[in-house]
Amino acid sequence: MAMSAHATAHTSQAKAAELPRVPTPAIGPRANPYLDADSFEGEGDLMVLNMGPQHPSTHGVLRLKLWLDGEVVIKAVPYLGYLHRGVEKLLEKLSYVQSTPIVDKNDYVASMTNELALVMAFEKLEGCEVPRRARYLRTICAEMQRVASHLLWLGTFALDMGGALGGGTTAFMYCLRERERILDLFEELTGARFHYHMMQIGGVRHDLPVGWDVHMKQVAADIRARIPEYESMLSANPIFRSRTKGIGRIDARLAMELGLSGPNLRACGVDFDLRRSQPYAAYDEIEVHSALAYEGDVYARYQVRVAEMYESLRIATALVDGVPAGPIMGRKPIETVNAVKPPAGEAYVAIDSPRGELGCWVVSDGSPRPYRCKLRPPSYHALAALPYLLPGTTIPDVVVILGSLDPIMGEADR
Amino acid sequence: MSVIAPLLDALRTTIRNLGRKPITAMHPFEPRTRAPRYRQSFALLHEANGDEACIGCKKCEKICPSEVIVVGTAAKRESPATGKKRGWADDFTLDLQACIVCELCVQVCPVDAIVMVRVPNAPGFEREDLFLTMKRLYENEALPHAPAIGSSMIASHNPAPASQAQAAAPAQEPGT
Amino acid sequence: MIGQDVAQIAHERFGLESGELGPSVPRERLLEFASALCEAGYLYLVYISAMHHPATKNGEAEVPARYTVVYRVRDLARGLEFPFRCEVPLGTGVPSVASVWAGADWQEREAYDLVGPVFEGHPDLRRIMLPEDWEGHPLHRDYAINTPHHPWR
Amino acid sequence: MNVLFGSPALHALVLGVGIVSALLGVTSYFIWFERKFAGRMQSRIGPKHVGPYGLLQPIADAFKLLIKADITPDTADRALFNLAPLLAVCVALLSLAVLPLASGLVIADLDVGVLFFLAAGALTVVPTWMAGWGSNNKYALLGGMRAIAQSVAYGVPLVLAALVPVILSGSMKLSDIVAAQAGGHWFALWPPGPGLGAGVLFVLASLAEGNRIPFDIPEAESELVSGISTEYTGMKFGMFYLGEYVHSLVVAALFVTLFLGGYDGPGPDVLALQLLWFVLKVSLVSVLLLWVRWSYVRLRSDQLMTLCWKYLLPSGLLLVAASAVWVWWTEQGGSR
Repeated sequence: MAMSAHATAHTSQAKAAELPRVPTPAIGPRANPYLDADSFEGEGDLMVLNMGPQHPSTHGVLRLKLWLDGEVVIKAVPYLGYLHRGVEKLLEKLSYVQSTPIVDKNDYVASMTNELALVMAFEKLEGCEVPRRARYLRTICAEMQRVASHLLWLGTFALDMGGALGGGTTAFMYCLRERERILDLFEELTGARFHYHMMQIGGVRHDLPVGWDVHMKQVAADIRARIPEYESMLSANPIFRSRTKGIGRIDARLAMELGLSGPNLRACGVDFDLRRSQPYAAYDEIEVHSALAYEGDVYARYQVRVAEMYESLRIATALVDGVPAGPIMGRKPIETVNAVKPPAGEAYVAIDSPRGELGCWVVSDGSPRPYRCKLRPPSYHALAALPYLLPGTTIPDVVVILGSLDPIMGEADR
Repeated sequence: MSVIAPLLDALRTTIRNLGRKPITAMHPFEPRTRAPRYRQSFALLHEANGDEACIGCKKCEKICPSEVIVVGTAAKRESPATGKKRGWADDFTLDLQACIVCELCVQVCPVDAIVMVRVPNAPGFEREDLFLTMKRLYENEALPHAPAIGSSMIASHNPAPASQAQAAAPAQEPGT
Repeated sequence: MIGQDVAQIAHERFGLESGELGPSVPRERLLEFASALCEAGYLYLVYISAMHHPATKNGEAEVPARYTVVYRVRDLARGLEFPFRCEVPLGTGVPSVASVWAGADWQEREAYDLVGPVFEGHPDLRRIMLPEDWEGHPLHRDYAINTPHHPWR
Repeated sequence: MNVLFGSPALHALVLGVGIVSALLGVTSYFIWFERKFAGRMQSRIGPKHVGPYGLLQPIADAFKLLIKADITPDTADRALFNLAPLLAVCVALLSLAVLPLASGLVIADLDVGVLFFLAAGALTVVPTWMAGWGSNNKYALLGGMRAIAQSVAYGVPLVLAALVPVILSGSMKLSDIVAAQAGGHWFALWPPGPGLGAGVLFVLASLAEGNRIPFDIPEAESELVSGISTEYTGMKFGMFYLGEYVHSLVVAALFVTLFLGGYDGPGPDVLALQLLWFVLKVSLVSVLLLWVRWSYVRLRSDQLMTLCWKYLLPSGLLLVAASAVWVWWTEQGGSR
């Protein structure tokens, strides 16, 4: 299990990209997202229900316009933009140096990975090398962030189906209890609990404090011991299973066309993981097993995320032992606002954030500000699946399906 | 039984947690211990000889992504302590309401004048309460501040061989 | 990794040269090109985005303002990516590829909303981020960051 | 009829006022206990600041709800909207009338006591639907729809479950049912099978019929915002809240009466001891219900219907048949 870091740390040879196992899917039956709800033939009229933007279960400020026949959804149209802050326009105005802390606020439960994607795109544009120590730190941070993000997801997901006055809250509190310890770790490392500003073009901003590795391993071991407890409340529970099995099923072909990624894609049986197919940071030095499920339903997505927590803890624990000595920055320190001036060009870099493929496409014209910087948020693509998933389900399922896709509106709306 | 057993399992988990110690932190009634690097509010520092450290170079004002820092640069004049001619800031304001706590201003400060303090700014009833004037920034100097000051941060970022030893064995941080 | 098989298809069937940024597909043949990609196994749509280039003067010749719509697709089974782009002058529509990849629907809506190119044949081309009565497209290069707008309701 | 104070009317008045006010007091501290209990279960502390151990929290809460703005939506049906919370509490309290707390300590010991509380239980849907319809809110409407479906469905297994002790004791009078269990012959324990099964069925069905947690599908915060009580503010909301907890306690009390021997317990038959036993049993059952409530997620509304019609109803019929067979067999064999 935990051999990888030690075994491969000496060799340091980039591992050849693995080829993923991907089904070759045909187009199956799909709900029609462009259905004309007025032409619905049934008894009486359809009720139009606006779910959100102020609704406890829309994970932020998503608005779903639902056409209901009784409680059955006939048509669903998501409306975004309630959290649109014009981040892409803002990135055109800010310099490369300034933009890192800004994207922290996009996916506010997994800030580390936001910074990582952006910074890696800038580094590719600039052509700067990242030292090995910085790459290790980046990987550890990203994996711990994944655990924190999945814990929050698990908690809110239980809340979605259990309600605020029942077992859902209990699972939620347990998850937050453990997540808090990861935030404590990040506080020790970066000085902040949510918006870290840890990554920096060329490396990382903060080196490991004394004793951090011991603390981290302790936290990882504790969380690993606690995850079975959450599972005991959910995984085998017949109520939970009946709420999630066969609900919100998405086939691999549709998932690919919509650009679903990360756990949402791997729950459809598509074994694609950017950490293995395009290893970045230190993932080329450690073996990554991506969790896989085949049903494509809500329960499969739940299984994948829970399995990913174990795997991320393993990766982070294995790496923290083998952090090599060396500098944490690969370029000269950033001391002015216009310190980074990449040559004209374009770059696209994608990483596997807790929610899936988080990409950054950046165009430079040689000035210290990006000419165009597009972020590819996985949540936006996941939400695009809603018009296909929701028709035919009932309101309780709407909440569960939405929760299972794990959207973060700050990231989808940008 | 495959239905009953998991249901009992959930009950067992909850009753087991009933016996665990609560983790509630009674903030703000009991102070929380914060990590040394914890960053909350800001302070301006004096030099050892009693001079104000800020030279009014406006680097922090320029790099601030949310444009919350405004520095008023004064004319160069002699320092009362050393007698050397140097730059001064005659005004320095920082609007905490819009600050995103990115620490970039600390990183770029060439004279280690601005630092982040570990103690949060006390909540206020007016917008002015979150507006740090130069006077309040110097008053904050007494508060425990994060170990990262501009020069030490830049030194740790330097990929030159000299800093490698430091990176491998980080020094004990103050204020732990 | 760039998919060389499609680069070959682009070269042989469409006569396009693809560098690091991918080929620039003429808008008349964009849909045909997208279908060919889909048939070649590139089922995964990574993103569609666009950028706006204002009119510039290149010496004597004036380069008119134009949109660049960029696409990136991926073959998950082989881990291959393929970017391509389509350049159109302002005021000209771009054919929608929503019939090829279902996910292009929202991607094109976003590109239209923020940058401005109109996608022809899109099933439901509405604004997605901004309110429906918003004026202008914020990611236009000439859209100043402090452009006044109606107060948000 | 056993009368403690002069005339039956005076008896009912004194006891009624006494028991209802005692119950309201108990309910508010039951809420305090639940918050502490759930808090500790979730690694939290629970109420802490108002009074020692947060003991004054229920009073502070009630006071807060009283001084909150009372909003009635413009489009609401004012009469229904304002009446619903009041009715919710009243209906929840109704079943108390036939509940024997100790030997002779009962407001009205009706000969058809079981029938009375079944009727009162069936009424709980009325305020719920009034709130759902009167709020003129789509979420409230959906909640009301669910409430009706649920109430109608779960009324059937509830009747079947209540029939089991009636058959076993041969009376619909609650004091007779308790008397039949005297000396430890609790129906939950003896005869083995039908009694305990019917007890579980009774609790499930009566909680579901009253749309109470953990079957609060008409409220379903995560789906319907707050369901029927979405538009309610201040004390009107507080009354729904109160009604909910009163109902939970009454259900526990009825369960104890029908299946756990009511006030029966070891020791001499003095009033104080009987009351103690009764309170003890009700507390135990309530804590058990709380434990279950804070451990499980919620079923979907249609799955709840499936549970009722496909599983609870047949098992209810089976239990009734089994208890009938038991009674017939004991009478035949004269095994007593």
